[in-house]
Amino acid sequence: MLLIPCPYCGPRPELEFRNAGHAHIARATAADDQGWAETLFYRDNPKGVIAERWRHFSGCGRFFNALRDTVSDGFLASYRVGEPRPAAPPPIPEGEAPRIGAGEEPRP
Amino acid sequence: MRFSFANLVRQSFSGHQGWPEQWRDPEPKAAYDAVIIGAGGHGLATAYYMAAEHGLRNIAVVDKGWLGGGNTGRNTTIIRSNYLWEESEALYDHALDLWQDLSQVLNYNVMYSPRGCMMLAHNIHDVQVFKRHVHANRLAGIDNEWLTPEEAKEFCPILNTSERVRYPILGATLQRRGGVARHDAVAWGYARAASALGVDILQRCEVKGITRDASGAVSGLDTTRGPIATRRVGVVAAGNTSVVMGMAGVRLPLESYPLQALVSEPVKPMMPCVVMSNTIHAYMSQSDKGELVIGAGTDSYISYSQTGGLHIATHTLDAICELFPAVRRLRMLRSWGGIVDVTPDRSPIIGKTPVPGLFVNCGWGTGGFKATPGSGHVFAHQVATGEPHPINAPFTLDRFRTGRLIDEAAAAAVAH
Amino acid sequence: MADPSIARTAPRADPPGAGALVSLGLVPPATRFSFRGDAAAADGCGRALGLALPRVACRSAEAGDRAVLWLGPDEWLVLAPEAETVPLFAAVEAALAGVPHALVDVSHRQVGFAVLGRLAPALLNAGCPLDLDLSAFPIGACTRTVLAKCDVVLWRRGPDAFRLEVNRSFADYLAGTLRVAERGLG
Amino acid sequence: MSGQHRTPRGGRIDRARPIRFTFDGHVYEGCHGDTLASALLAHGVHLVGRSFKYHRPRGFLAAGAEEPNALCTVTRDRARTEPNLRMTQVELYDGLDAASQNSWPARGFDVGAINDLLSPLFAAGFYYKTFMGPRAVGGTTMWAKLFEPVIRRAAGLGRPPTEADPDHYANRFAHCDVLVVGGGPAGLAAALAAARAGRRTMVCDENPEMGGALLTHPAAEVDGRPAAAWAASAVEELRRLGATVLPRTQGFGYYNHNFVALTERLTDHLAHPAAGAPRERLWQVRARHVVLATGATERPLVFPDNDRPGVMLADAARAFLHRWGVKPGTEAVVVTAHDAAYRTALDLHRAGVRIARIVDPRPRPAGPALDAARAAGLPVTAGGTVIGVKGSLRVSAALVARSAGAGATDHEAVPCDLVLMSGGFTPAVHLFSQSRGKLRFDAATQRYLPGDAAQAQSSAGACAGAWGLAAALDGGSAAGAAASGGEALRHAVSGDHPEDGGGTLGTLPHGRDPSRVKAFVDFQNDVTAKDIKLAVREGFKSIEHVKRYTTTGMATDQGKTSNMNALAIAAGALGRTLPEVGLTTFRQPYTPVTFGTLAGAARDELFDPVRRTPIHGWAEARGARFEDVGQWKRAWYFPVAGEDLHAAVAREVRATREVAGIFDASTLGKIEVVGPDAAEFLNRLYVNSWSKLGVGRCRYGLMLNEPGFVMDDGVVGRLALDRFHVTTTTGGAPRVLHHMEDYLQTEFPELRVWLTSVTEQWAVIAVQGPRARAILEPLVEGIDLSSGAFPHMAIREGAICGVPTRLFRVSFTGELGFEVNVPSDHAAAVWDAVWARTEALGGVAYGTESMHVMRAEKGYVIVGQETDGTVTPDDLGLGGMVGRAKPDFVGRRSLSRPDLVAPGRKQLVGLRTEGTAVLEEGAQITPVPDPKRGAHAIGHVTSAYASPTLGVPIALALVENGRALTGQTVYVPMPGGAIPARVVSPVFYDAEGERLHG
Ligand SMILES: Cc1cc2nc3c(=O)[nH]c(=O)nc-3n(C[C@H](O)[C@H](O)[C@H](O)COP(=O)(O)OP(=O)(O)OC[C@H]3O[C@@H](n4cnc5c(N)ncnc54)[C@H](O)[C@@H]3O)c2cc1C
Ligand SMILES: NC(=O)c1ccc[n+]([C@@H]2O[C@H](COP(=O)([O-])OP(=O)(O)OC[C@H]3O[C@@H](n4cnc5c(N)ncnc54)[C@H](O)[C@@H]3O)[C@@H](O)[C@H]2O)c1
Ligand SMILES: Cc1cc2nc3c(=O)[nH]c(=O)nc-3n(C[C@H](O)[C@H](O)[C@H](O)COP(=O)(O)O)c2cc1C
Ligand SMILES: [Zn+2]
Repeated sequence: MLLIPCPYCGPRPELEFRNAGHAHIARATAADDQGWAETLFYRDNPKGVIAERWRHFSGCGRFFNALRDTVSDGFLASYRVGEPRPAAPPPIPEGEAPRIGAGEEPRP
Repeated sequence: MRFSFANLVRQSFSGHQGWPEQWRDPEPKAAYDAVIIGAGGHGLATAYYMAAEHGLRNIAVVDKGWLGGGNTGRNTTIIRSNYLWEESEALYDHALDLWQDLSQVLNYNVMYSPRGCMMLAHNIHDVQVFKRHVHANRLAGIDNEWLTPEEAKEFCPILNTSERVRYPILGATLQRRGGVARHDAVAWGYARAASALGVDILQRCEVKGITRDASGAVSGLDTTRGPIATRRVGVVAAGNTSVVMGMAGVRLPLESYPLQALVSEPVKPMMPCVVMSNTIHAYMSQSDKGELVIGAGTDSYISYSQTGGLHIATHTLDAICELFPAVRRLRMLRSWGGIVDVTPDRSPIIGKTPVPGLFVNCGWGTGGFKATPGSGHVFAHQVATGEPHPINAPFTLDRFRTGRLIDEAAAAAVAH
Repeated sequence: MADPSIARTAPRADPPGAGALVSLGLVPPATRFSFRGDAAAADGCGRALGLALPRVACRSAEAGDRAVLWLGPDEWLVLAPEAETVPLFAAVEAALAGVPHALVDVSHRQVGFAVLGRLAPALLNAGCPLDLDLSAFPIGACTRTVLAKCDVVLWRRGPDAFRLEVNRSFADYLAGTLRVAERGLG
Repeated sequence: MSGQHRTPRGGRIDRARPIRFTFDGHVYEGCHGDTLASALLAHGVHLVGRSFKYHRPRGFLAAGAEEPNALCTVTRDRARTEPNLRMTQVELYDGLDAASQNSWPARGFDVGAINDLLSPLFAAGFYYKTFMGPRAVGGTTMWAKLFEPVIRRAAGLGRPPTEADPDHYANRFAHCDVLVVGGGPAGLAAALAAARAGRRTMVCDENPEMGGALLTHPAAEVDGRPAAAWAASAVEELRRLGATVLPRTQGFGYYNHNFVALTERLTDHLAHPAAGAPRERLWQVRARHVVLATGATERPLVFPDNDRPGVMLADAARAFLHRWGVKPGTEAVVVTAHDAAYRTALDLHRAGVRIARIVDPRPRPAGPALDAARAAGLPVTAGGTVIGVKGSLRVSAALVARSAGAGATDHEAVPCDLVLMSGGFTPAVHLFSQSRGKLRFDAATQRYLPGDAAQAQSSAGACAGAWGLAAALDGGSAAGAAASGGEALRHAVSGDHPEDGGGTLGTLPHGRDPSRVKAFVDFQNDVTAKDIKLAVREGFKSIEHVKRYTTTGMATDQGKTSNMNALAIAAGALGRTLPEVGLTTFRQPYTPVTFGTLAGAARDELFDPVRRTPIHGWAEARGARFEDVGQWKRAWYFPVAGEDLHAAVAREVRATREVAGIFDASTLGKIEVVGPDAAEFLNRLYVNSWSKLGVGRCRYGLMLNEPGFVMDDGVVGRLALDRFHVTTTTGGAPRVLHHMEDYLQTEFPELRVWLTSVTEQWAVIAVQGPRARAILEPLVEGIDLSSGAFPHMAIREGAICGVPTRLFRVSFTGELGFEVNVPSDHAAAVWDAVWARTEALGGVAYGTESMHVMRAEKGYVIVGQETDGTVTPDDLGLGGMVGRAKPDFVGRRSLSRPDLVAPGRKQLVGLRTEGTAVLEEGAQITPVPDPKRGAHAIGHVTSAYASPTLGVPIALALVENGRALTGQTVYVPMPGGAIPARVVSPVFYDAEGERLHG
């Protein structure tokens, strides 16, 4: 069971989350049929670092994005919706036991 | 040497010294007429039928690891063809037809065991969906019958059909020709038969690049065992399809997830058939060796790690214990995962790609083992002739553009 | 507004009762609001309630018999005595006229349990995957989380005292789960 | 007497507490602290079972978790029986009833042993080569009907339980700073270091007593105390410091992000477990740091007939002697390539076991252990080998050859009743490997050792390659200190033998015809050295192939004692080095884990939450039948006086249409959508337009997924400019809210609107029928119910029975109808009041089935029944609802995809048939009455009922171009022949909708 870094609540057990697939997929409603099919269905599905969406479903309820290595399953970063994908940061160390509510303070 | 009882007896007198290699271990040639990437059941079957039915002998199957080591070697081996849509019915029933005498055709006992595959309905919606399957299948000539809870219990006596359980069983469908087969033997049987026909099976040969000529068509492969020239490539790499196709610049509607399975310690026969319950997520059969083979769920996130979370297994086992209360004291012997490539409509993609000479057979997700012979058979046609076999014609990539999905998931939410 | 002649029926949750090791009891009916909005709205809401909405994740604030629990960056659970539902709702709405926000009465949506006793954390950990050590989940900490197969709001009231808020149709399940879990304590 | 082979004193057993137990029907006596294995050995019982394939007699190989042979079934009562338990781990309790497995009629005389004679046939993978039967007999028939049943009966180990397990299982999530797995010297030292540094510490060991190797080294002292006493004091100190000390607890799985699963045995060792007490507990631990101190497992030597009862690992004999005070034999031959077995030989010698010979295949073994053995007069054959043993049910002699290279003739039979073997020690790196740590092959010692850790983890003691108690203690201390920022403590050790070493892998040279002898590698699965060589010969060159072809390492012991030998033999046959051949994957669990423990408390009522509405109790009391819809229980129908479903439904429907009916609709999903941009948000989430919906009005909304297919529907009411009350389907409620949040938070974050689930805030009482208004009028305050003031599709707030209500004027039956929303705690009382009125006026309560029938009569769709994820609004005839002028809504772009606008799509129609028979839901539709096998279906029946209102069967169907077929006949092929059906409008009743406005 993963320990997932919620940017609001801190690292929390996977049981509280829902994965929501790839992040940063522009909803290109103006595209032609093939372009729209790519929006809907085509995915990078990378073996390596993925930018993906999670929702802290049984927690703060927020969707957020995270970078994770799909080979090691280690998280590299988590960030809020709307923020740009961070450049490859160092991995978040394993075994950081959570203090509940240890996420960032809310920003204005 | 043919596999037969007589030869087995003969060999047992000489300490089995006389058995040859089941497949050759050749060095890669510089060029092949066609190369199949992925020596899983599907890739090996493809090569076998290309050689056996299309006369192509100068072909190779390459695999980054050991043949049969992908999902073919780690699946719960459920075989059935009682799918809903006509396209799927045709595909899976074609496979089921081929399973019938596959052992004889390959001269390898793949232990196809049509012991019956039962799918449980736990609520009225299930009943409606499953009966729709029964009707559709009857029209298609596919055996699939409706059982009352009592009949289900008779067919699988360890099933808990009490009305007092949380989700009582309201009935079940039964496909009697459904069952299981020995996963490894399928890969090995195809490998041996293909090798005998001249197909080179190149293991520990990872494809690292797909080269293309000026026209954009495939011209060869870069592999860890050197470059291989070829103008026709069939990609059958299951969970790794996106990675391989990425080498040719092709993006696909696929996501790869870990799917887990587990076995119990072996016990004497207690489970005569295959039982699937999609509503409470439990799939179980008993192997010939005696272990209960149990299919768990996929993890929720994309991963290439062939492991997953414990909660997936615990969730499966609570459902298994609910359905089969006698197994609660049995023990999990081993659990593992495979990486399944999942399409948006849970149906495979079999056909051409935007790159000339490059063909793909993927997206079997959690349920492609049963299709192995059929998938190989039609894909061999596709790669050998360049044109689809009528059965795989609907399974194009283009359906995601047009919206003509073959959505087994939406229609029934039944996996495996 | 409620007509006293109309009986108020709590969800079926069989009376949980006090176990030997941990006591588990339903808390009395209460006013519960879900409050949503940005910082400005939160300030206004806090003024109307007479207590500042906590801005730190997973922390609560209390004043008298009112409490506010942080549930998300723009989400708070307001708890107050049962009788305050109507006036408090009106007061908050009045204070926030023109300020975008959402105030929704969820008093009947959920029920509260008090879980008390030295082994309360262990009992909760039979189904809740959070670290309930005081260092990780101090007094006043609160969060939505899971307990076995249902979602709950967990709020620590003391070293050995917790309050659980759960959607009413899960109350039976929750009580049953905790009762069975109690056999595994000790 | 607890057995003639018991030492006079010593061991960790309590001789004052005798225990009677039964094995294969014989009653024996043992002591408190015994395992079944030690107790039987104390009585000289070595033959304890038969092997899997060849039915060879088998005895104890090991003393702990790695035991492959000695499996038994323990039975407490009919429901509490367990096969395949390792006798070496079964703790004795008074009345224990155990039986051996895989033999008939008795383990001494077993008919199945014929397999051993036939064994030349049963080489690795033989079943792939035969049993197929000729094609002429019909493909798979011979296999499936003839051979497979025989094989299945022969295979499997123990007998499975046949009854439901009555026991309970517990679960605990836990967190700690340092988790230590393994409670030997390394583990205890690590835990002490961490606990003394004030860290939250947990330590577990699979044994009932903590101490590991400290319990089998009585001559050793730690910090001035006997080793075992030091272990006990360490445990005591740990507990004092607040550490969680878990004996009988196996660490079985090391998962991602330092999540480790343990299983604790709570009652299996008790004669009379407290009723209801959980039998086992699953611990799911998230640790900041994990110290693995899991020790090492001794390897058997591979030589002909090394599986005979009486052939045992040397370290096991040491454990039996020191932990349980048992002499496993009277006269022993010790075959060893490792110095430790010399120490064992000495200890046995001192305990009165005659050491007939020590045979060491190493050409020039030397060192203190050897010196000590020689000094004690023990005969040593250096550079020798064992080429077999005599005896079948128990060894009677070892065939010792002086020279390892010599032929089979050059040997002497050394009489003995015990052969102890040691090929050296294999570090237990299972959990390390599971954690995805990379193993490193140490060529010097021919061992795999933990290399780079992949998680916050370290290994200490024998599992990290350390040898000796001092090294284990030091390594543990250092690991514990590093994990906790504490101090590495030094423990003074005496009586330790850190210089002992050695080891060998693979087959011992024996000079016999390798194709004629059986030298076992994997004991449980009967895999011999020649099987592995055969696999390699047949082209199975990967160790993964070797494993799967021979099944080596796949038994219930998962190759704990066999994998390294198998690897070495395969490597030899392939002419490759060990690391070139590689290892098979270590998987969870370390040793098998009870399903019940993994399933935990999720059973019966608690298997999944049962959600009940506030009105459930009333319905239950009225004898309602319920159906499961998701987790909800919904009243399905209310039979009276022995009615069946159809009779009840006919009555409910008629009464509702003639008078009125009330229905508990509380399970409908409800979402309060609040904020200045609420209408705009709904514009983007539904196909409909919401901007112009007036306050106090409602509208039926249709929601699509992004691919353009219908995903949910429901009525939406506008309470204020910025406040909507949205309803969803029962099953779809959580999905819809999640979907809305997704778009709100990630696609349209600029919208100022918030979503709150109020499904459970509001209970819903639907009051439908011509008398609906009459029922409600006296109960409602502050709402004018007249049609003028409160038209169809309107919503009002007010009070009912003195409590607040949101009152909808809506209808899913086609009748005049209201849906009364009241706060849930008030619902039961309001329902009672509404029911009293309804009953008085001659109305009924109806359930979901009548609801379904009435809406079908009106042609209203049910999402999930008329739709299956492939249906568009236009397919349903609801294309007119789509707000074409809206720039965007979820699914809009997809509606113009080629196939979604292509001709020939399936459309919702009604079907009418002759007679009274109701079509089957799901039945297929064809244009011809006699479709050929494989014919194309042009559609299917989605709903079908006997309509009580019309007195005829009706059906809804999706049919290609269906609307254009109106009036034509299609066919529903059934087993008894096709049923003709006329395509009609899907609205069967009151097409003008007049009744709605009554
Ligand atoms: C746990 C589990 C349970 C399942 N249960 C069932 C079931 O009960 N019934 C059912 O019908 N199906 C089931 N499935 C699905 C089924 O296993 C697969 O659909 C099927 O086996 C796929 O076969 P394949 O030959 O396409 O893929 P694989 O067997 O996975 O073969 C793909 C091969 O491609 C190779 N490859 C990948 N990348 C490269 C590269 N770059 N270069 C060279 N080679 C490469 C891989 O090494 C691999 O050997 C299950 C799957 C799993 C994981
Ligand atoms: N014959 C001998 O002389 C001999 C044999 C073996 C070890 N030793 C010595 O003893 C020392 C061993 O110390 P150590 O502490 O490393 O090992 P240990 O063997 O003393 O302790 C390991 C403990 O971990 C337990 N264990 C293993 N896997 C487990 C799991 N998954 N879950 C729970 N418990 C598990 C084992 O049952 C054992 O009790 C070594 O240094 C070695 O020199 C001596
Ligand atoms: C149908 C089936 C039955 C299996 N039975 C056993 C078994 O009896 N014993 C065992 O150790 N593994 C068994 N396995 C699991 C394999 O050992 C292995 O875990 C699986 O092939 C995945 O490979 P991996 O664990 O090496 O990644 C079985 C696998 C399958 C697919
Ligand atoms: Zn959060």
